[in-house]
Amino acid sequence: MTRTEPDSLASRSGLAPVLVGRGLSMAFGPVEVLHAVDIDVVPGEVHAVLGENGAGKSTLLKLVGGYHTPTAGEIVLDGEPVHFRDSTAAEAAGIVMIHQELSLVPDLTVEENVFLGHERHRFGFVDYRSQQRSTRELLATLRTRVDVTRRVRQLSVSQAQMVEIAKAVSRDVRILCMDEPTDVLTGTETEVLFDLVRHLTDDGVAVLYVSHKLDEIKTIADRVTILRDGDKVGTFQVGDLTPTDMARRMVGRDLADMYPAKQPVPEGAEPVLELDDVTVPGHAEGVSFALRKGEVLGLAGLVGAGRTELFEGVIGLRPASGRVRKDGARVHWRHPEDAKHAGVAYLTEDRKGKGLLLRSGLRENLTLQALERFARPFTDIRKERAALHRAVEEFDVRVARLDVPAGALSGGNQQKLVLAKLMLTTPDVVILDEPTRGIDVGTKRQIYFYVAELIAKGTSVVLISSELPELLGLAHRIVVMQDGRVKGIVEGDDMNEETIMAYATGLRHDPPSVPARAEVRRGAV
Amino acid sequence: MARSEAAPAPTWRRHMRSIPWQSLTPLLGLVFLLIIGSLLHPAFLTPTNLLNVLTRSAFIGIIAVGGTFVIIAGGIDLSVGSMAAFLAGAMILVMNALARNDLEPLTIILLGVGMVLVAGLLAGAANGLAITRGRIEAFIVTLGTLGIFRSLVTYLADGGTISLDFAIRGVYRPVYFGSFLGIPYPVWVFAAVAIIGAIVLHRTRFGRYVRAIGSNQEVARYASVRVERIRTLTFVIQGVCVAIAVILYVPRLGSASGSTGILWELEAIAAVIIGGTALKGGSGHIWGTVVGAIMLSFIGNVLNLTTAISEYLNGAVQGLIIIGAVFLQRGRSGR
Amino acid sequence: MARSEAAPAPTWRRHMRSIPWQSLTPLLGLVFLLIIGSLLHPAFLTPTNLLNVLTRSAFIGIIAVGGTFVIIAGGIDLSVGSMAAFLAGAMILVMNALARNDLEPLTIILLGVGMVLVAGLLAGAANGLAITRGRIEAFIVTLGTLGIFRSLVTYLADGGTISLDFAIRGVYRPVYFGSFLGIPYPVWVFAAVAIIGAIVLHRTRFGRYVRAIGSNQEVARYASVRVERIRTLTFVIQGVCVAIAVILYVPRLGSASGSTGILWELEAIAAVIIGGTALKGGSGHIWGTVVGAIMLSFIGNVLNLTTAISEYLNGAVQGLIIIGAVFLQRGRSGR
Amino acid sequence: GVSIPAATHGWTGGVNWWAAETKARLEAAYPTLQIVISTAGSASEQANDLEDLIAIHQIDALVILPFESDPLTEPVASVKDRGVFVTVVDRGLAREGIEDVHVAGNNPALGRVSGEYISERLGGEGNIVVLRGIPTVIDNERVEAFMEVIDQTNIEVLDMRYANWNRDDGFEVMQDFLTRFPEIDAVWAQDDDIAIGVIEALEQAGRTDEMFVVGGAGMKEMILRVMEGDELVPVNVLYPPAMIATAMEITALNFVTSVPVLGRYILDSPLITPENAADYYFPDSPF
Ligand SMILES: Nc1ncnc2c1ncn2[C@@H]1O[C@H](COP(=O)(O)OP(=O)(O)OP(=O)(O)O)[C@@H](O)[C@H]1O
Ligand SMILES: Nc1ncnc2c1ncn2[C@@H]1O[C@H](COP(=O)(O)OP(=O)(O)OP(=O)(O)O)[C@@H](O)[C@H]1O
Ligand SMILES: [Mg+2]
Ligand SMILES: [Mg+2]
Repeated sequence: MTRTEPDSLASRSGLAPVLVGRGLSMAFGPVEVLHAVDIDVVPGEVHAVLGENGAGKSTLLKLVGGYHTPTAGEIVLDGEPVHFRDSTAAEAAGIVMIHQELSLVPDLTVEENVFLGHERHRFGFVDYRSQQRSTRELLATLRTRVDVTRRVRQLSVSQAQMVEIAKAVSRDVRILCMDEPTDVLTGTETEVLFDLVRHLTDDGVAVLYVSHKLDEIKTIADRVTILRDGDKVGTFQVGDLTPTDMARRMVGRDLADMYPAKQPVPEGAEPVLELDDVTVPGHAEGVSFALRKGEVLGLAGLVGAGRTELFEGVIGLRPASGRVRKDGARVHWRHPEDAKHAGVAYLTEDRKGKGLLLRSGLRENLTLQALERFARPFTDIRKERAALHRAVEEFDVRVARLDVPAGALSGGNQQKLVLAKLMLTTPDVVILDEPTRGIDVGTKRQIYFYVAELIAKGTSVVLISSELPELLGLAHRIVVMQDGRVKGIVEGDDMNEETIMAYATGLRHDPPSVPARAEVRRGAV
Repeated sequence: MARSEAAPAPTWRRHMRSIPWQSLTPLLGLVFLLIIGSLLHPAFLTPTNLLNVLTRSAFIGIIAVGGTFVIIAGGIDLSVGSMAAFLAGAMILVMNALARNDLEPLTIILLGVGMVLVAGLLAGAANGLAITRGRIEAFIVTLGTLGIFRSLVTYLADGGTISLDFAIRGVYRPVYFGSFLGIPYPVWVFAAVAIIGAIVLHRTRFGRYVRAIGSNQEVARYASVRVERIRTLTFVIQGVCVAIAVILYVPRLGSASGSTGILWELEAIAAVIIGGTALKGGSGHIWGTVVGAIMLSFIGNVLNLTTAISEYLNGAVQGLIIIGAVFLQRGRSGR
Repeated sequence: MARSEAAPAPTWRRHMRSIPWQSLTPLLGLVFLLIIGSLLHPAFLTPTNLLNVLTRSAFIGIIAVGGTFVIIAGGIDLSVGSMAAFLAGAMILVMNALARNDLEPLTIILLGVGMVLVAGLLAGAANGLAITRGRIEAFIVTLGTLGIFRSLVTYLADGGTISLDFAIRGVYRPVYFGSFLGIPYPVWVFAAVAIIGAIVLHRTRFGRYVRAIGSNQEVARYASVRVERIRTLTFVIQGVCVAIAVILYVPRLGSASGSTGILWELEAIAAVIIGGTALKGGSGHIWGTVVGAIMLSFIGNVLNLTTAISEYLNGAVQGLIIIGAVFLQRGRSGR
Repeated sequence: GVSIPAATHGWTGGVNWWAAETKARLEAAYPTLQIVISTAGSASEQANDLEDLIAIHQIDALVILPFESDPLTEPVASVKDRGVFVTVVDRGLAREGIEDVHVAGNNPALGRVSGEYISERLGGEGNIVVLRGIPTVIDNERVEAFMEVIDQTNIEVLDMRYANWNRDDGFEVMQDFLTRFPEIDAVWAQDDDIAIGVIEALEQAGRTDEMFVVGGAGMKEMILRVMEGDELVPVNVLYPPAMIATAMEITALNFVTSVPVLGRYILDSPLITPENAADYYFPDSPF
């Protein structure tokens, strides 16, 4: 901790910090989650905050942004101690926050959200035309194409995240706090965001930046403060650390290889899940491929490629047509329950909107999907508690007390809980949609090894991910989709970033590669 | 299936989608009613009848415009019917008292109108403040004030009826029965209230905040929206709308009693929900509410067209028509 | 501030927190009423009076237990009052018809009870299916069926009253007026329904699903919960609860008419909301609903015990007491 | 055109039944006659109905039992202005001279007759309770006339409460009266629906022999009890829903015969005793 002062003086620009947090502590009820942390930001720099899930990063940012009042310590802005009554007061002082959890109003349009609380007036009316124009321009600079009159409810998570970013930068911002902004973004969008951040810092904006993606921190940040279990480990110049150093300081020990050694799929493994000419109206067209037993099948694609909707269609969450076979037998799942009974489980990419009951307890959330195992006919709360303890252990859910609502978990720990909930149904085919979203490196590694264990036990996995390294590290084969269609299936030596990107952007295109079923398709209407 | 059609479909579909069906579907129910009505009786489509029905729908319609704000912001107001009775009673008593002081009828009416607007505003504010300051659910507070207002009017009327002085009545009567350009005044007022309401809801900061609060109160609060104040204001708007409805109601029947406005709250809320506003709040529009209110009036009117149905079964037919009409427009209500 | 106190406080606070205040606060309002009542009249606290009130609360209470399921799942049922009237009318007609066939009164009653349970189940299922299959808001569907059931009973009664055959009435009467261990049967039934309801809501899979659907339908669906089926079932439960209430109601007056059960829906919903269930769904408990129903009955009783208030103002005092009692327990209700 | 309140309680149910029955009979007897019945749940709905009867059915005559006198005065006047023959039933309008025929029930008489019977039977001494209807002019007229009689005696009215012309409310209010007052000598239930509830409450408390109940309106179950000499229900006071039938017949006569029918027909509210009860018993009517 004594290292903090010299570090901040040694900041790149040598300017005085615009904001200093001294000895910031935060407690929720009896549990203190942040212990006397010091932090400062200098205009024009990107100061990253790094730490495991539940280390207190979001909490620290929320203290700065006026969403929580620290239980001890003070915030000094421009040399003056300040007490923000609420986020509005902080925003008035130029501190703007992009939340880890989306903070848009679902029933308002994109434009209405961007300007909420800061409407422009003409003759007492909202000048919506001018606001729409500005929103369009803002989104254009973010290279995001969404209709500004659409309701946020109808946007995909990544689109909503871009709107959230647009909203933040539309404000008069001096200090921008970003909590895992790239969590739901893909590579291209992340690039766009980084360009924007560079513009802002050039204009003297200070940025506090939370992310689990160490390479991103390496790219964009100047300094990094590392937290562990609510304590500050230290503040460092990013240039002085490699990603491995960061990970080690964060986790407190060396991380061995991120990915388990790939075991080949047994020769002649039976296909367990076959998609044949599956169409999800509006999202996916004529998709065919097969998942073999004991295989990790990766699914790559850019935003809007339709991977999510494809599998939502397959398991009965949306209308879909075409043929699906499970273990060789034709199935038609009209409802996720049918798929569950067939041993197929799908992990949603939208944990807040579709994954967790944020106001309900951890136990209720954990057992919701496999409740028949805990209720025959009466819910066996003791058994549920035992399951919760086991899940917390197995998935390393970090939380001080087990009787809090799910919404009180840190983002990454929420994700672990959703995963634990899914696995309680003991599926033999798991479809994981962005499973490591918001998960720290240490835990990511655990999840990768967990997947390897599943495979070893004969479970098959579909891995939908926007992180290519993850796909390359885990998958046996990768299906690349673009615009709702399969553009190619890569395996072996073809499994590299260039090839996949070529397919994903539509530069390359293979004919459908499931000829075995071709005559069947012709036979059917 | 039907693969052959798949290719051209997207463009066609996209084209269809660009038409704002959403805002048209509420009309389907109304069209359905108009068709039924004209089949049942030739006199149904006469201007007199149509104007009669439109004029009637003005009371509930105006109240429902206010209710749209309340419901979109996530509240509910059960007290509107008895508030209307109370305001009508108070207005008549004030006007009668003034009449005894030898004032001009017109002055008296203007004073009465002013008084009732202020009283409506205060009554709405009382509801709103009890809900936001007292942190009690809107359902409970307005259930309570339902009883309170109804009792007060009964008390004022001494259990009977409060009647407007006949001298004033003559001057005031045209406000309901008169017309301008062939359209009765209440219809004009209804249209004006609806247009103002729509502008406020869709084109002002306040309207956006109302929708934001109903959709996600926490996010709204973070966006520096004064949630409590806005919610209170929705009830104030509701109160003023009730007052406007009363101003039109009093010249029609010239009296108020403990049974005035009974179950108007149900009709007003029904108009709002039929119009496509979600009972949970967040989204909705005035336009739908207007259609909903008119639809409800037409249902009553259509039932008077035929003698085929036992009058005991009126309510059943009414119920079936409501469900059927909303079913037709379910595209937008979904959930 | 007050740092010196900080040290011992946590333990004390933790201790206090471990008491389930949440579930006790609804009782505060009831206690408040009991105090008022005993101050107003010495006879208030007599067993007879308390049992009278409890017995009365059974109808609304049983219906409200069903309503708790519906509301927690995010629905609303406005039709319960008229459904009760319809079921009562149908039950009486069936029993009268059977009586003409020279059956034993007991057999007839059992047949009537069976019939009404099935009819309640079907009526609830009709509501539920129209809502989930037809994708129409619960408010609209049950507003429609409110009219339909009410009309049907008026029709069955030919505008008048359907009265139970005197022979049967004698045998059936004790179901309402009789008692076991000094406690009237309706109270036993109410208790049984509440306990079963609480077990189903809090201790079964179904109950868990009901709450999950109410708090976030999408999350429930993604967790492979059969959202439509569960929602329909909440309405079926509501229907069966109404049927049980009817089984107790019929022996009381032995008749049913178009005015039976008027506004029971409002009372039942009020009992649920007073009991701390959110109108938007997601959370709530039967225990609160029971207290809410009993409270409503006591409010009526307390008002009948005093001559201090003009009878015109009954409704106002009732409204004030509802708001006041809920204010006392606002800790748990929040917004 | 016939405009009446909807069948929301026993008495209006009776009105509905008589109206429907008379319609069938008159239409059969006079093929030239066409009768439209519309029922309303509130005063403003009834005003709507009048507009519809004029605009759509273009009626020549209106028989109306006004929901409330005051609010319907103007609407009926505007019907009259269109040259429609108007018969008002039961409650009069707030302004004189609108109607051609008035078939009036006599609300004050109902109260007065009830009061007279009770004071006579109690010998001018004792405690009574009153269960009123719903707060309206009708209720006020009945209660005022009743109290005029009672005030001249030593009878004490322990309390009055609204029971909303509803059986369940009658039952509950009476239960609470029985809790409060150990000594009650008579109950005036202002309507027979209320009286039914009162009787059940009395039977439950086992206090049927302490007091008697006077209802009103002449519901068939109550008349039967009177006929059978029930101690609890010694008498009833008539307020016949059949007055709508009378009015419809009179109005019809105006059109099918050349006899001009004008003026005021007051139906009295006679006391129904075991002796004359049989004359007022209509087992087919729902009321
Ligand atoms: N509202 C709350 N109530 C109780 N505990 C909370 C609340 N919010 C956060 N916590 C707890 O505080 C701790 C820190 O949470 P925080 O969200 O700051 O973690 P984080 O570092 O952002 O983690 P992640 O990387 O998973 O987002 C966690 O243990 C969390 O459970
Ligand atoms: N350019 C766009 N225009 C309109 N809608 C789009 C656009 N891009 C994406 N969408 C919407 O976003 C949805 C897909 O977004 P999402 O981020 O879920 O992509 P995905 O490929 O389905 O899954 P993943 O996020 O896992 O890549 C589609 O349903 C589509 O409606
Ligand atoms: Mg976080
Ligand atoms: Mg996706």
